[in-house]
Amino acid sequence: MSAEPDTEAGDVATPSGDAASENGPPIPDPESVDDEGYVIGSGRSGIVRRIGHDDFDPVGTLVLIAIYMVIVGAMWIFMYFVEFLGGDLTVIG
Amino acid sequence: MATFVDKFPDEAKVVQASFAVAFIALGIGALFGLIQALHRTNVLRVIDSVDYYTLLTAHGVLLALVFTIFFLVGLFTWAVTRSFGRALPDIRLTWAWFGLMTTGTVLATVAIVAGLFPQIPMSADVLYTFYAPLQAHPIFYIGLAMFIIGTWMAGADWFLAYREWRGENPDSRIPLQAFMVLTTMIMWYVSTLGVAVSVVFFLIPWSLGLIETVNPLLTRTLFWYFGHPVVYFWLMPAYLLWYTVLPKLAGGRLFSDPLARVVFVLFVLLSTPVGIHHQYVDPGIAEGFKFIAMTNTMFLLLPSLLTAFTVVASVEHGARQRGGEGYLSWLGALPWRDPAFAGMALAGLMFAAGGFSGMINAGMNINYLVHNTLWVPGHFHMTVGTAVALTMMAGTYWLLPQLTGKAVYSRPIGLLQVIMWFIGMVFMSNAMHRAGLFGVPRRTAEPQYQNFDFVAAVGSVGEIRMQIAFGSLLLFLSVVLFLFNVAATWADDRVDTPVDDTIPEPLSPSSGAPLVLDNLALWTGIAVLLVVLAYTLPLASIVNDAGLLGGSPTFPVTVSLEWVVDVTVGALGNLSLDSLAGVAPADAVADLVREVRR
Amino acid sequence: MEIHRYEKIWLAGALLLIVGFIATVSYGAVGAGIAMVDDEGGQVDPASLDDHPKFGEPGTYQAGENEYDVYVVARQFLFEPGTSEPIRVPAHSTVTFHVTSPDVIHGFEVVGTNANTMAIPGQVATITVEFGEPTEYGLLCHEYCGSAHHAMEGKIEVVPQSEWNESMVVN
Amino acid sequence: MRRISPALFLVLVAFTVPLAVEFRTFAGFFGIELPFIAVIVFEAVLLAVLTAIYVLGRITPDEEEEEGAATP
Repeated sequence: MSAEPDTEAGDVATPSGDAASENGPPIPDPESVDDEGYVIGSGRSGIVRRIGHDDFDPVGTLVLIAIYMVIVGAMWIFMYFVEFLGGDLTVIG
Repeated sequence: MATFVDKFPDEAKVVQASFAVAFIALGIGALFGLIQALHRTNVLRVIDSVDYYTLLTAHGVLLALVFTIFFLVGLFTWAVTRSFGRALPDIRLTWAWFGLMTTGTVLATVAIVAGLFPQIPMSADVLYTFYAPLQAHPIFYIGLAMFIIGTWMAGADWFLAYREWRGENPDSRIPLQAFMVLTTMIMWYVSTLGVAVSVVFFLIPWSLGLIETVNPLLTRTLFWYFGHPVVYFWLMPAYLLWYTVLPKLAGGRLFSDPLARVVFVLFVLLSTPVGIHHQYVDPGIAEGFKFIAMTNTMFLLLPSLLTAFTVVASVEHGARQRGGEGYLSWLGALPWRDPAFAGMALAGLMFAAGGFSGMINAGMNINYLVHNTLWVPGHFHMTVGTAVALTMMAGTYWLLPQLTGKAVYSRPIGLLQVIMWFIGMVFMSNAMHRAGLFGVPRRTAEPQYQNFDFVAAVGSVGEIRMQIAFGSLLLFLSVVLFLFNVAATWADDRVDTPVDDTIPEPLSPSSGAPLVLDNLALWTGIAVLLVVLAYTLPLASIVNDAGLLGGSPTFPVTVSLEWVVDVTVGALGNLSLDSLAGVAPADAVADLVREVRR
Repeated sequence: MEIHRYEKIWLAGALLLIVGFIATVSYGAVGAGIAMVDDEGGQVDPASLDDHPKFGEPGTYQAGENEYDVYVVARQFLFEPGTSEPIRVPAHSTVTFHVTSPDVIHGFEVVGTNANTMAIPGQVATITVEFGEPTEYGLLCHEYCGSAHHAMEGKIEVVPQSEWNESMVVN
Repeated sequence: MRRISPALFLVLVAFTVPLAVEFRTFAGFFGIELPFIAVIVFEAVLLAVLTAIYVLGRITPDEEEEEGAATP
């Protein structure tokens, strides 16, 4: 298992109430923390920097969905023209 | 640190009760799914093929209706209470609709399972689509009607909560989660109209014998008027979790609140006037109506494609905030050991694949290739079976601690479970798609025929059967692990901070969204208009073709075993007789069937 | 409402994809001449199929030079013709199937091909296909129709021209 | 060598399964008829590569310091 439990690594941690503020993670009590000190839902405890709205360009998303679009386009053309039109007994009337 | 159960104890009880019913249904449904998969692949047949259809009906109803919709009402009760930040108007009304829904579910399930015992003169082997003229016991239809009326009351409960909240906050924007709940319920009211008319005006009186005949195409079209929006009804809870919870789990913030609202409004508008794409190869419906349904369906891809962008962007934001770099290597910086995150991410990934096979189904004439073949279950086991079900299971790991104040029993088992589900589904669904392409039918107990053999394009038919059986085994084990983890969590004792349940503000807040988006009445009006445009003419042409009550007498499925045996024997007997004596076999069999049924 | 420019790119891409799908399907209908099953088959009284001129005597009918009509009754748990004796059509002919059902909704799938429709009581489904070389096709019901649904199957024999004789035609 | 957490390793293992299974369907597109063992061999190769990355990432702890808490 990973050597360093990350709950106290939240260097951005500031004592936060339970309001929907988005700064540091709550300090979970000992017995709720499992073997590697990970509390479900505490993805933000690994935050190392804050990215605001204006300086975030989801370039990775663009790459992923471009790949998805290419795959869908190619598969559609293959399914329609090779698998379907290339098939037998196509209904024509 | 106070979590949901501390602030809203009553509501937390209702949500827990809803989840309990959902998970019981999930357990039974998954067990039947395993028996079915092993049965149809001829790997292990423990039941009689006649009972396969009883299990299939139960599998469809319990998983696709009961598990998904009970999880939905639980999740929506949590979302409405949490986002309005106030208790529900009247907890008795909440328990009332929960009671009605549960009673309806029990009635329907009893009617279905009674089909396994021939001595009980009741059965509902009509599958979850209950196409007339196949007729189930009236209890089945009454149970379903009560279940749907219960969901209507739940919607009313949430709209009352909205009215009370609006009273105190006259000019603030509807909180995002509440907006999603309300728009989903609008879609639900518009779409359940079809099945309500079909069940209340036709099927219940018909099954009670009050009316003699039924127009099969009419009730079938009315079912599919409801049949497609119901798949979006299951999908919206998954979208609610993907939009408002997944970004937080990834350590990021929702990319755009306004876009989420636009997507949900598009679903209200477009999800109902498309039902005819389930009837592309039905006679009695003009090609023009099918083309309109296809165009609407294709534009219905838009909200899902927008969701793909927004959700992946939000997850990327989390990854980059956690130090992720590069075009794609940020994927490694995500909290993969959190089962809530990993489950939803894998569900989203599989939804992309399921989306593609849905595009094929939606293509009007390419549907000839795959209609009613195993390709279709391949498709929906990836969409409702994984995108919805796996997201619901993953969401449970994050929700249950808030509802009970207890930490999840074992995070590693949770992670193993979601991954096992993903792998099992890859095997089963890939094999189902390939089998569907060379013609293996769906909804069939023994897809092994005497007159012909299936020819597999890639790999052998036997190998595809093993792949389906192996995949279904992994899926069943995954559900067992899930139910064990949930039960163990329930049995645990409370801890102070079971979960990190805060939800950060979106990157671009709701104030950026045009105010018209919150005008629910406007969208309801437009949705009703689109439905009237899409459905008046087809329904009119069906009714004046074969009449409101058609001409199909009843075909009850309360079928005894002996009847089936002698019909099959009669048919086979004639096969051999035919080659010898050249007697016109068709009439002999027809007489046999007719006089047996009298 | 301010939309991120990547969002706009993706929106344009998605619309392109959608229009592409609709265009492909339209090409299939107009260019490749694929026709959907529709309501041209008309209605029929499911209770009295026996005295219907064609469905009373289901089988292959000659409709013109190398054109045939095949009337098939799909009933609980057999195709008539198809199950006890195969549907016979000559090779290299254009055949229109007329399929209906006297009892419940059945499916009509020619296995491994694109010929695929539903048999709905009261409605007649008509699909026209061109048969090629002499061969055999499987036929099965792919819509649940009762407890022996999985036994509902049949066969279509494409008979070489040389062996085709008038005995196989009903009219 | 880039360090991946055990959970990410498990997810990547899960991800090799569809790659292996769909690889055969993909080959089928071009008419290449791959036997079932090909899938198993391809899967074994993918797993070997993945385990190598995982193990290498583990045994070179020296890079541990400057990478910070990016991957818990």
